[in-house]
Amino acid sequence: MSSTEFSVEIDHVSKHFGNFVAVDDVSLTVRRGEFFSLLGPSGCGKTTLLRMIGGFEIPTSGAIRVNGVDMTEVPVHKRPINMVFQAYALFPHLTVAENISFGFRYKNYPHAEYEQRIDKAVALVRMGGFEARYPSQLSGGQRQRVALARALALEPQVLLLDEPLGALDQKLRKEVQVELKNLQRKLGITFVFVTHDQEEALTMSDRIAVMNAGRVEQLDSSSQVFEYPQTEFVAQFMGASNFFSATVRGIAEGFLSLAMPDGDTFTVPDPGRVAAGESVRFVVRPEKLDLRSRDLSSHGIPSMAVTIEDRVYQGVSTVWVVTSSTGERFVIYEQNEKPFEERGKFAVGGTAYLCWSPRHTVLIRPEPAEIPPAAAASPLPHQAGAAPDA
Amino acid sequence: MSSTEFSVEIDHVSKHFGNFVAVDDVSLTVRRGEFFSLLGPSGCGKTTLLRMIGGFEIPTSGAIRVNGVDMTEVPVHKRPINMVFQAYALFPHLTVAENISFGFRYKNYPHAEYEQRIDKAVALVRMGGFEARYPSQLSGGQRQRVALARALALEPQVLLLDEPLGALDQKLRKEVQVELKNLQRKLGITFVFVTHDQEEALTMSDRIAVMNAGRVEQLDSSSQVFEYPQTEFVAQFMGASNFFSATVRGIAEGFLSLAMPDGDTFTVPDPGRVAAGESVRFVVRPEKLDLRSRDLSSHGIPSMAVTIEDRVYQGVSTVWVVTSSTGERFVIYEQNEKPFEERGKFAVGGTAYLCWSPRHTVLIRPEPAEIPPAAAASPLPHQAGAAPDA
Amino acid sequence: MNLPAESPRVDLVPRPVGRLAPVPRPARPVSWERRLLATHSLLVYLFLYVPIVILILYSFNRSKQTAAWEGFTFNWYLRLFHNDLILRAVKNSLVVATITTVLATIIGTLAALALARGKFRGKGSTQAALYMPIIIPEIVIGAALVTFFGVVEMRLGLTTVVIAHVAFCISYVAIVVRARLAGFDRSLEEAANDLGAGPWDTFRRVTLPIILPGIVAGALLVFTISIDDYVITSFVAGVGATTLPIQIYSMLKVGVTPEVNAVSTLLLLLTVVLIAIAQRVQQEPTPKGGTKK
Amino acid sequence: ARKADDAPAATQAKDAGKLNIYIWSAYLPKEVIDKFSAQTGIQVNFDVYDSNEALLEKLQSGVADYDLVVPSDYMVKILVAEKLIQPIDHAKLPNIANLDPRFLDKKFDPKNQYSLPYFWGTTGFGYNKAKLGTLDSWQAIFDPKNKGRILMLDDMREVFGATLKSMGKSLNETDPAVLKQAADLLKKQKKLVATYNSGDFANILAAGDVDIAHGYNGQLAEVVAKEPEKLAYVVPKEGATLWMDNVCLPAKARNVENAYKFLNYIMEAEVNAEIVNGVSYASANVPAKKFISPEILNDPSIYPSDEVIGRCEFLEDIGDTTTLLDEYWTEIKAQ
Amino acid sequence: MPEENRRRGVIAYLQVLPTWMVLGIFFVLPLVIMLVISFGQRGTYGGLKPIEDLWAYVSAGGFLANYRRSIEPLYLSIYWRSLWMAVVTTLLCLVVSYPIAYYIAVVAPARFKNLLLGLVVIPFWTSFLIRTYAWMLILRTEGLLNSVLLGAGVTDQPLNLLYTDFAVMIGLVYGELPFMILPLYASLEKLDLGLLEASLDLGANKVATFFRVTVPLTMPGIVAGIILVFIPSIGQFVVSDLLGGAKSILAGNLIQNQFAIARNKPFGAAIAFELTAVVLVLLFAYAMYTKRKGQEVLL
Ligand SMILES: Nc1ncnc2c1ncn2[C@@H]1O[C@H](COP(=O)(O)OP(=O)(O)OP(=O)(O)O)[C@@H](O)[C@H]1O
Ligand SMILES: Nc1ncnc2c1ncn2[C@@H]1O[C@H](COP(=O)(O)OP(=O)(O)OP(=O)(O)O)[C@@H](O)[C@H]1O
Ligand SMILES: [Mg+2]
Ligand SMILES: [Mg+2]
Repeated sequence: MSSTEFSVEIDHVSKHFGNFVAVDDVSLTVRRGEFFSLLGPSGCGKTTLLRMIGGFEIPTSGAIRVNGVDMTEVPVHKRPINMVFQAYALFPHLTVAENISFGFRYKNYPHAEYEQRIDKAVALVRMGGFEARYPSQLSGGQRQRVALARALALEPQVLLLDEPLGALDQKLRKEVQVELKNLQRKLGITFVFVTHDQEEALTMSDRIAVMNAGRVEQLDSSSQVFEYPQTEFVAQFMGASNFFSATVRGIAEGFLSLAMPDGDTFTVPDPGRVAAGESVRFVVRPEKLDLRSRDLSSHGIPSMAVTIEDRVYQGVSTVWVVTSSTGERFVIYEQNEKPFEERGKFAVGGTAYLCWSPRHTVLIRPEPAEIPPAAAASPLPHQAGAAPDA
Repeated sequence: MSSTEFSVEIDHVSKHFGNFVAVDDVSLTVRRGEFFSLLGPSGCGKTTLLRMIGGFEIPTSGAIRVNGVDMTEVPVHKRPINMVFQAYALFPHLTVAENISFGFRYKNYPHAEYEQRIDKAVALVRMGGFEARYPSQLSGGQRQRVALARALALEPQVLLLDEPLGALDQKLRKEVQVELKNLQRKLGITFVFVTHDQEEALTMSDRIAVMNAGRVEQLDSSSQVFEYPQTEFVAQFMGASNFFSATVRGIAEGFLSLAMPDGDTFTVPDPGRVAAGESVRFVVRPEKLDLRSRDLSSHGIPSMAVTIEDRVYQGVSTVWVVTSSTGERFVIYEQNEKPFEERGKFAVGGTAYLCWSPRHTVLIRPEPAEIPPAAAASPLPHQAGAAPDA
Repeated sequence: MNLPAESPRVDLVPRPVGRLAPVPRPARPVSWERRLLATHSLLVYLFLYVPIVILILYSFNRSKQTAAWEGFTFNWYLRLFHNDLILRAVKNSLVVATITTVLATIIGTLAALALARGKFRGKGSTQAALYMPIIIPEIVIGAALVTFFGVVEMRLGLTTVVIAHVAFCISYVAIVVRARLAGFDRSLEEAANDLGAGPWDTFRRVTLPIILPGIVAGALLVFTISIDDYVITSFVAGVGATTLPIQIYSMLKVGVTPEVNAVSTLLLLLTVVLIAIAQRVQQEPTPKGGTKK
Repeated sequence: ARKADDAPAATQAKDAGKLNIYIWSAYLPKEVIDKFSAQTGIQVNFDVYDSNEALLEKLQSGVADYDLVVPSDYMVKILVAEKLIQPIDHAKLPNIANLDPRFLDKKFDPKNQYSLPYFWGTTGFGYNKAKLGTLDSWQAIFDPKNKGRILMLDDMREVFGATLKSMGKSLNETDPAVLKQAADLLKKQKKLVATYNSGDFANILAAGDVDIAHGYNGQLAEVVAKEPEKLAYVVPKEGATLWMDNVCLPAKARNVENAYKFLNYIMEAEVNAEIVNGVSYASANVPAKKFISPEILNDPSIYPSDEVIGRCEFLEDIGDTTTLLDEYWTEIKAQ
Repeated sequence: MPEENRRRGVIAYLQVLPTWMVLGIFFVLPLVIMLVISFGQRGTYGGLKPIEDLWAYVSAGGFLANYRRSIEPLYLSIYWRSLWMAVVTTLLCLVVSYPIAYYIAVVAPARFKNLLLGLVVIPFWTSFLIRTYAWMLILRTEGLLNSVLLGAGVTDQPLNLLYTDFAVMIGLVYGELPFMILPLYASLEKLDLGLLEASLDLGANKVATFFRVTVPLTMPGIVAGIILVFIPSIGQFVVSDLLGGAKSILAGNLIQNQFAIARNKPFGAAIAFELTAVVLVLLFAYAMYTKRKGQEVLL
């Protein structure tokens, strides 16, 4: 086995179903021992990509290497990979314990260890006591945990997980997340992880790839993806739905001076891809916006007069929805009741000033003109086709 | 049809699978037009309860009434109920459009409306363009959306939803949540909703029942369940994992005076079920804890010296994990970087004071001694048996 | 004889496939359609067994003629035990049917797998070839086969009988198993592959147990066809290969005696005993719902 | 042959010790074979068939190792024509003298070059004497009074044969006009027929489901013997079929010598009588009559008188007329 | 992609190899011989008439004589009747079999499934002939059925049952039942009950659920059962001979007679091949139809 730095290399891989392009010229590499997450809207091709790595789907074009070895010729059962299937794929005719121990013989585990290994896997997903049940006698979440345990028990070099915790409650999910992380540290397993839970992705992953309509929109460390989305799609997908337009006044010493439509100016670090006079779009995450009763623009802090439209209680935080005079809509998260912070309470229907720190201004690449869904199949490189779901 | 206030009444319902008690003497009522959520750990009996309401499972004992009519004798297809199944149960031999229109003829929709109704349902779940596909040609999230659309299209009086959005990404999920709420307002549908997403439950629901090991632990308005958990189980399940012990010093004018083990005292509103001298446990939600560099107890603000153990970036917020001198562990959420708030930064390994506002102190019922799981079947009313998964 | 429960590893009736619906139902009040189904089934079994009861009854009839009941006798059984011809024919039939069942079931199942899954050139002609034995009248098959054996100088005997039976029974297995394979959840095989099982293990440990009801059904059909086949067998049987059906038909010329009834009765008895044993042995490890402490 | 050269005597002895017989079921009592085996040390294999056509097919294939077969009359002619049986060396069979000359030298095998008679019998009809009185004519099967109470053999040649005889023609008539007439008669007669059946006819008659059953004498004799008051068998006065099953040696027989030994053996008077007593069919062996039990010998349905035999006729192969007959038969059945 | 396809192709070939070895050698080759025979003419003694001038024979179209004869109106009426009988038999079988297959596969407790299935086929491990004789005993005028009917007062006259179409139908349905029940069972056994629940939930009653969900999902079994019953029924004749009194002729008789009585193998073979061709065309049409509808081709 080669000792490349990369565990999984995906090289210009595409997958077509008839005319439909599910995965479109994706190239990426996953490092050895890395926790790598795939994020993206429903139907964007995450499962298809995982299935190609696992060998269940043959790429229409492109190559996949694992540990430096081209996988094209390697049959599924010889790949050093295990997968947790989105729909579980538990064997209906086998009990929980039998499902989990299914692959033991191919790993040449000694027979004497079977029980202990089953116990370990079962404990990991908190399924002790259910070993003798058949899948049909389990709840949805229990089935998912068995599917997870079955893959984990084999301690593969690469583990593909397709929404492995989606059916679990938050408490259990957190516990299992911790177990997964421990396992990864202990065994050095490479994880390729699909999840819809952003918090999960951010806390667990080393790097995240955000996919859209079969393509990778952004591949970065988890905090980068979250804090510095490069495209409007990524920004929006990551929940940063506050978009603003501004004009570049000037560039100096690594800083841009931006002017808002209402004339406010402020400076932000220069990402290095805009010219003076250009009009740009930027995004500010909702938890980084603040509502103030005074206009702070004179302090170099961007402020915008808004009307308060709605406030929604969300448990940990409250969500404020506001609209600007031009009808744009912005969302602000406010953590609920930090003690001792007195702040002007705003009423729905009232007005306020929307402020943010200039350093939380994230410039994004201009979005291409709307492309009809069919164009997802077109070979424009690195442009986000509109998702069929969008 | 009776015009009772209640849409669904569940009256001492139990469900046994062989020896196993999946639902244990549950009684609850859902009001007409209410958005009612079931929360609870994996395997606690949520699906089983929904299936009994839908008529797919016959209660071992107890009765279920819908709109005041006892459902025992009413066959599934005559119940004014539709269900979104946890495992979707899409008809593999029918296309998306055919799946959605499956029930139209029983609703006596005119044939001319079919297409328009399909379009409406498909648009609701953002599945336009996929009408002619078979379920096997859809991604996991797409299947789930079809299952949802199929039930919604029939506009039933009562809609049972078993984790209907679990496989969707957050952006789409929010969109569909909004659509569901609109639909509910417009049509007055009663929703009984199972979810693992607390935010979803809190934002969508009028009331929430938290289940544990087949029983209802707490049934309250959504903010009550979140802010004022009555039992340690509910508190923990809702993510409020910071438990403290104190002694009741005295009771006066609707206020309790509590003393912490370290001698700090503070007053809280009297929930009316404790006596002076008694020792009590209370909980404080993580987002309501604060870390300070100074001891504030002299101001009547409970403060506790802690060591900082870990901090975890979670995107919107950062999680701090601290331990007290007695080794108890507490979790604090801090929303990431509100602008302009300067606060002492704490380093992992350093010390700090854990403070909270006395009004965020939530007294909880004393937990019964650990009960072995089998006791889940025992008829102790309103006591939490240990969850099988715990 | 090929009774269910031969295979020690796998249960013939696999447990319910991953359905959301929990399968062991509670003692729900028996609904009308269940009662209707049960009644119908009972009637069908009655329909199936009335002639068999008559057949058994007449094995004890004193008269050689089947028309009239002339009193009870064990005589035919005694005569049967001395009738080497019939006994040998029974033995031949059982041997042929067993070998045929095993071979045709294996080959037919393989063919079904290929047809259900594979995309290969010649699939269409394979399917056509598989339908032929069902479509073409047995007498044509028999005549063709015996001519063919003549051309290739293959001596007629039990071997030729087995070959002929296998050749025209493969189709039955293939068709039934093919039906069972339709809509098979491929992700289960993918999961097995994923867990390290090669093609053979995947088949043995996952596919086989799940399609087993289809294979059992096919095998039962083959055994049924083979043990009672007359037309084709009469063409291809050679020296020492007289099977029970041939024996019985040839008795037509001088009259079929109740010995044949006696033989059938004994075969039935044997079958029932074997099934009863199998039923005992099988004693499914019924999925016991969470017996948690 | 080459094998015989290098293989020592043992193989030969073993080969010589075998005899494969292909015969109708129950045509040969087991005791007879056992005795033969005991006497000669020859191991007898014994397979059965149910129709002459099956036999023809087997012999045509050339891969069926039979040494002795028992075809019926018309089939002998076909087998000879197809060169599937070999001439019989009469010199090797001293007991041939026992055979009844009435049954030798028939048209299907002049001078018995290829075959020797084994059993013979007639095709007439059995009927319910108690109900219909005594009958002696084929007219009974055309009598509308018997509508729904008639069973006919499901055999084209026999049914046409009965009709042709009732018309005073030969069984082996080939004149298309006559055959057409017969076919028309049969089309009308079909309405009277309850069932065509060649297997179970005697039982059906005995059970009372029909009053007249066209059939071979053997099985009918048996049921008549049981209820002589009620049932009777008759060879109609217009004449009927005489059938004869004959032993032959297939051209490819391997154990010819053993076959001769066996042939000679079963033509011994006592052995032959034992066969007749066991099977209740008439043989063509004269001295055997001494040992045949009187019930059989005196049963007119088994051993009819010379007069009856005289008005009977053998079925012969009618060559290409078969096709015409088959078409008529199809028409009759299909109408 | 081509690599994996090739691998799957190889596996498929390996899987059909034994089938082809057996069917190819011991089925197709013999049938080719038969096909050649079907172009010949009956010889006087049953074999083939020798052809002096092959070229003249072929160019004069003599080789098609049997096929031409086989479509004369006389024979067409026979095929029609056979077809009709087969259709009725198949439908009856389907109607009788589906509920019992459903009962065994879905309703009956798991541990009895094998037993119940075994009980369906065991009757057929006895001799066909004496089974049919038993039916004759039941159906005859003084038979069991009539005495039951008389006893129950359903009729006051014994009915004429034997040697009627009714008797034939009973016999045919009886004999073909396992060939319908077993494929149906195999298909029903994997029925996903969750889908039935979904259908009920959407408002379809049990009958509608049956026709809109259960039937389509078990279509593979239904198709297999129909094929296994319908096709052999076209060619059957013994049951109709014994129980129907042999008073009609079916395609099966026709072929049988050509081989066994008329010794006209060429004609018999020609009819058989014609029948085969028709059935194959029907099956092919069905396959095309399902393919067009985008469904899984079940053949
Ligand atoms: N057929 C069955 N036999 C035995 N136990 C069963 C059966 N079906 C469900 N159970 C058990 O009943 C309990 C409740 O199951 P249920 O499906 O209601 O859980 P749930 O709350 O929906 O869980 P999840 O969130 O994981 O879907 C589980 O512990 C499950 O194992
Ligand atoms: N067999 C198929 N035929 C046609 N299209 C398919 C097929 N399988 C998947 N697709 C399409 O390919 C796209 C990608 O599917 P995939 O399952 O990879 O999505 P996903 O990212 O995993 O989505 P989800 O989050 O909903 O599971 C989807 O739009 C889906 O409809
Ligand atoms: Mg997916
Ligand atoms: Mg559930």
